[in-house]
Amino acid sequence: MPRETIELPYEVERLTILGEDGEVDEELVPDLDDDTLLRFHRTMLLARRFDERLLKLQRQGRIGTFAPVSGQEAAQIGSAACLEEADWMVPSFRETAAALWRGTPASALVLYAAGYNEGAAIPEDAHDFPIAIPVASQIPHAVGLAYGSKYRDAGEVVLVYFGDGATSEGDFHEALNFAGTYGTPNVFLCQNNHWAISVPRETQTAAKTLAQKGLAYGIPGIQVDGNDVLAVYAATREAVERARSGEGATLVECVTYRLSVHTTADDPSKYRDEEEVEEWKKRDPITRLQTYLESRDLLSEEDVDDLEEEIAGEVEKAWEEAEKRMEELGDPADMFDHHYAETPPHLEAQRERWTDG
Amino acid sequence: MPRETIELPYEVERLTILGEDGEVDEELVPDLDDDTLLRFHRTMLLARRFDERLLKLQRQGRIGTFAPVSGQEAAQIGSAACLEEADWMVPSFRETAAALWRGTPASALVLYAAGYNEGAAIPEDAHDFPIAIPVASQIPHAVGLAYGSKYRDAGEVVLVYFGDGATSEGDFHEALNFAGTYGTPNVFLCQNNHWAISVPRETQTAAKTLAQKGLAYGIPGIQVDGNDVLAVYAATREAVERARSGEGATLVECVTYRLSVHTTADDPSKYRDEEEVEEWKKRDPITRLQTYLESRDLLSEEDVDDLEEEIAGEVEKAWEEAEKRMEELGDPADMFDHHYAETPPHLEAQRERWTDG
Amino acid sequence: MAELTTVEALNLALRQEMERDDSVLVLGEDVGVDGGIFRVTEGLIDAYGEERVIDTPVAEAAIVGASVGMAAYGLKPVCEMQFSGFSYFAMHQIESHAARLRWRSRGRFGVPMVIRMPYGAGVKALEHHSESKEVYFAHTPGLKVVIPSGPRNARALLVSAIRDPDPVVFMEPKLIYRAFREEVPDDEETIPLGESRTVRDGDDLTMVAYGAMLHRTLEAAEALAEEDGVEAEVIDLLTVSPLDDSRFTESARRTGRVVVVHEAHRTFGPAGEIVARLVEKSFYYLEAPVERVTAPDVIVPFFAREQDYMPDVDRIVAGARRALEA
Amino acid sequence: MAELTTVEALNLALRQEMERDDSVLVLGEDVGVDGGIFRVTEGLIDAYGEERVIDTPVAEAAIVGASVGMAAYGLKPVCEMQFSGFSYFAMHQIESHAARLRWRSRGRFGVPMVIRMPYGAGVKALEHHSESKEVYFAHTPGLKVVIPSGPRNARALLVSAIRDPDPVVFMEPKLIYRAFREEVPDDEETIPLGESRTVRDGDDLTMVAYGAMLHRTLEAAEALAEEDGVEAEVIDLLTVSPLDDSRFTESARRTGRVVVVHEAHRTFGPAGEIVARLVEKSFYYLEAPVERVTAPDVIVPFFAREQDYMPDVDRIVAGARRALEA
Ligand SMILES: Cc1ncc(C[n+]2csc(CCOP(=O)(O)OP(=O)(O)O)c2C)c(N)n1
Ligand SMILES: Cc1ncc(C[n+]2csc(CCOP(=O)(O)OP(=O)(O)O)c2C)c(N)n1
Ligand SMILES: [Mg+2]
Ligand SMILES: [Mg+2]
Repeated sequence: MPRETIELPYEVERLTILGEDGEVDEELVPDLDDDTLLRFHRTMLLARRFDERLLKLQRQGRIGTFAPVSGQEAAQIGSAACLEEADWMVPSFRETAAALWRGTPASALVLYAAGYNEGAAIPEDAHDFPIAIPVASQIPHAVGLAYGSKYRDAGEVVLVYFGDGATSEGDFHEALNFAGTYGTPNVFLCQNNHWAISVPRETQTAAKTLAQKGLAYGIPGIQVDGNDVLAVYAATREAVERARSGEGATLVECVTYRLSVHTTADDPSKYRDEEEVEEWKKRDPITRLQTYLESRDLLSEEDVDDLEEEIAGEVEKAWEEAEKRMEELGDPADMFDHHYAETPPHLEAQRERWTDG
Repeated sequence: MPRETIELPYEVERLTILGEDGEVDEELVPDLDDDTLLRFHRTMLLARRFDERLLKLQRQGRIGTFAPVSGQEAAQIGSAACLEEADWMVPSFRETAAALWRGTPASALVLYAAGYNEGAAIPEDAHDFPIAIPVASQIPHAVGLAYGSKYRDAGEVVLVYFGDGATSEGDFHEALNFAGTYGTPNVFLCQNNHWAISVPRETQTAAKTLAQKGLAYGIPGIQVDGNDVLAVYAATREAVERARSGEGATLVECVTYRLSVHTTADDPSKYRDEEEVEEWKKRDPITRLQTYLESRDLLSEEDVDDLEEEIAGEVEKAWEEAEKRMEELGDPADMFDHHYAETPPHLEAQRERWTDG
Repeated sequence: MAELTTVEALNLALRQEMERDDSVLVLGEDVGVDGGIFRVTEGLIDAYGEERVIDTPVAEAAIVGASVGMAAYGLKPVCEMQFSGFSYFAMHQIESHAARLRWRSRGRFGVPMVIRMPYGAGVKALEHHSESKEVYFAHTPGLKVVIPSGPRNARALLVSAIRDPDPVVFMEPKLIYRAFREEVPDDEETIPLGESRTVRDGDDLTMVAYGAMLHRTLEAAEALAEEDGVEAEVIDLLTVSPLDDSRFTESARRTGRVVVVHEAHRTFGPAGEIVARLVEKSFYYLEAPVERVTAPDVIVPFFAREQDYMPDVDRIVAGARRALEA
Repeated sequence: MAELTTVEALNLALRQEMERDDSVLVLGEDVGVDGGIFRVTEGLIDAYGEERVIDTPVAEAAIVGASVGMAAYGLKPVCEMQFSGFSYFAMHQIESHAARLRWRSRGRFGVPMVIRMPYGAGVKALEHHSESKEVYFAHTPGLKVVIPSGPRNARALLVSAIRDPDPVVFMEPKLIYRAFREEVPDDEETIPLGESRTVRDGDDLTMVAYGAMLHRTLEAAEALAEEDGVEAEVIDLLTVSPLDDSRFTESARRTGRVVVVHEAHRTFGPAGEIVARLVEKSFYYLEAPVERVTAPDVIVPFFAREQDYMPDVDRIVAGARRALEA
């Protein structure tokens, strides 16, 4: 009777498959065909180059604030790749790589960064949510979507992205708890990139891992090397399968790193050492995958050069398309659009008056 | 490298000392003198009788809605008794027993239930917070108070009460996470009374225990038989000592039961079986302690009769005092008081105009 | 046709809409097995099961946030904040998502959800249980705010709110939950959102009210007729946002004198907007300052004082007389 | 005396108050090592250590809630919401506790805290970073709401807010953070909360503004003087709640014509209350409808449209002319 330990059905594992040197644990390598692996690589590289280009555009004052993805490409591609088209992707504000994987045109992302609402437009059939800026606030939406999928027996899984900082918000907690209670088909994908703007992971929470927070909701948690696209894929795949088969939600913590600024309004030299960044550059997820693909003769130096050129063209085209769209979007009165299915009279009146000056 | 289990410094224990039959685990019995044990019993009984009286008053329409404490007396007295006077007590809305232990006049509690703001008045030096109705919202305050104590090196510990339902709110999460990060001297005392109005504990969260939620914040959690005043005392005492010695916060889950209605506006027959209540009546914390005290010859049947009479008088007096206070509080314009340290002109003007009709 | 209380009428609306459309779901604290602490959702779980009538953990932000996701999925969640005083826990989900997702996604994801919440004072409830902060919602673009004033319009408005393609904050005056009954037709009835109604005709004075205050205002109007021989026109807003100013500004042009009544706090309260509209649209017809009869700028006191806090018939009559005599 | 930006002036206020009183603490996201994302708290952590300058997890409700506890303990927390658009996450702590604890405890626990938040549009920020929902706070009894309009008054008002025994929502217009410099005395300076000021004298028209809009209003006033020969009196509210109506109602009695300018949404916005006060206190002197020049009732658009969203000098001038010509 007296003081006894309660058996908790809980364990947090850490998964790495592709080592920092490009070596793999053959037993754990997920079953992926060569094409898919090459697509991983291509989209990761595209995201990186696109990021670099946006940074330049921002520095030139041609677009506004944006949140670079550099360093987190594996965490995003490895996870997004586990989704079917009909599955749902709910991003926070740094999911450029995942969005590109899901087919969001790069030009839309430019448009968004240039301050045009149309950049957030979601195509009619897409099962992607628009960017959510308030930290963690998108997580409950993912639970609602998943509830919908379950209610309609649609078999769709909902994957939601958020950061280490997001795990401190009440919305994270309430949403994961709902998912635990209702057994919704969710994958909670935390990109622990070590920083929430200037606040390091250790200040964010005293928990040893973020994955272990799943215990609070009776859902499994797993920690993954987030710069290892194979491990991210394998872990997310498991989670997606759990969800799809009706076994409920999983929390996946991808341990990764934000190689760049928080946003272009941020100056990391204020709060972190360049050495730390250098350390993490050595674990660059793209290099790591590239080494692996080269070792498997799936990619040559030449291929990479060709790819770089192709991607440069794609990025350039995205900018040109965005520029063109900006010109087309000439009428500022479009700020009155889309508030309601039908614009109510007072708003119509305001638009008219506004247009008259 | 590959898939390995992460060592988590975590274990949840369950503590019972005084069994349902009044037997004790002698090794674990906390060091408490006879007087203190008798005070436990007296205050628990007072809380019960006071509850019963309030229920009658409410049914007679002489007071408004209130939240009965019946069944949770051990959880409250066992924990509140661990505090020094200078320690802080932050209640939710059901802490009648704890409040009485801390010296809140029963008449103030009546006044509160009768709809008078003055019933929530806190004496100038008391380190007690007023009743907080929004579920879980008082928990962050406890962390702020504890931060103050730590900052001032005051050695004061802050104990905050909340229910099982409260663990679902974002405020619970954010507050415990803060406490983990800053190592504040907090005791988070959850009274898991199995119900949040009509929602059972199992719907509230899929977690096996509430105690295990501490893991999410890197703080220890323990589950206690909440109808066992000795176990509650022992566990809370440990938590208070941890806090006082600078080792940080603890989450204590007291497993207890709400024997009565949620509030007087509630009808439990809508959602729970009378059998369940009957089962729990057998584990009544007062009976349990009484049996133990009788077995130790600290209390006789006669003593209890005397006590009952004394308490009946005390409860009667509380009502009389409250009635008198209600008459004194004749001026409804007091609703303009206490909004600011100094009432601003517009509010003075409103008061005047209001008084003029 | 049955004589129903507002609670019963709301229940009828939910029941019929759930029957009609399996995308309508109800969720919130105690809305299932318990039937809602005011019994508005009574019996729904028996009829439609726990998948459609969802008892939730105590977590307002998740209730609203999950509803946003459900709505985007194509369902029509009707979620409940147990009291409007707890809706602030979900303010960020309401302001930043429910109200914005259609706009943000450029029309891709409409948010056809209803956030029901009992509001207002007068039923001897505890602290936070008597709030009237409709301004928080009415000042938030992307939302609609509806406040019925009796069983029949409560039912018809709730049906409209559920069918509305946009998020509607539906505030139910607790004071009229059971105060009186009205004939409510069994057959479907709707009232378009965004339209006020004239409840009493008159040419001497315009009185604007909504929710529970409508009834006190009507009583005041009767008293004025009897005691002062003044015929007041009484307008019931029904929808607070978008605000239909056509009736009250037209009426003011006839009467020249206006009283606005609400139980929300005075300062930066709803009446301010109504006065501003009157000034914008009927200025040259106003013969006297518009009178605001409102709760003062104090926190709703514990219930021993709540009737003093709320505008009562005497105060409304006094306000009307000031408007008439100025 | 130094020429400071508003950011520097606010920093000076914090620094001097922390120096003077060790009960003053600063907490929020990125306020420590980073010095605040706008640099308002720059250097404080070096001077006062991480016990007093606290980098918090991303958790607005806990930031405000913990501050309430600290304030009750006897400290004076100055907490930051990184942008006012994220303060809704803490709305329940603000409304239900910061604003109420003194009242609830009948004076036992004052809540001497400041909630700083950058607000308003105009700096090309992301969604949610350009909000002006001051009405949420101004309509909440128990709070004070202060909005400075330049470096010197920002500093003096922040000092007053910190010393105030009650919770103050201190909204900092981002647009003026670095837009211009002003002489700010090294020595202590305070401005009493709850007092507006007259920034420009005139007898033809009254213009009421605050925050960043003050400057556009002043420009409009100059344009009117030059182009129309109209002398406008311009009043800067400084404190939005409690609202000092003495100056603008007095001015209106002289000029008979009033324009109110704000970048908050129009409907149920701050101007409504100002119009209501004018009607209550200066009705018989008003010669024309009060003009409201405000943002429309649309969600603040992404930044390509934000200058179209905010009132600009032309629109203010146009509003003034309507008021003058009516
Ligand atoms: C509710 C809310 N509070 C504050 C902010 C400002 N903010 C933007 S990102 C961020 C840190 C987020 O950190 P994390 O979740 O780790 O994501 P990361 O930026 O690292 O991808 C903060 C505080 C916000 N966007 N939303
Ligand atoms: C934020 C908030 N939401 C809803 C309510 C209504 N309500 C009052 S008590 C309660 C259930 C609380 O359950 P629990 O935390 O287990 O405490 P118990 O009542 O069992 O003591 C609810 C939902 C509230 N008071 N505050
Ligand atoms: Mg991060
Ligand atoms: Mg409970």
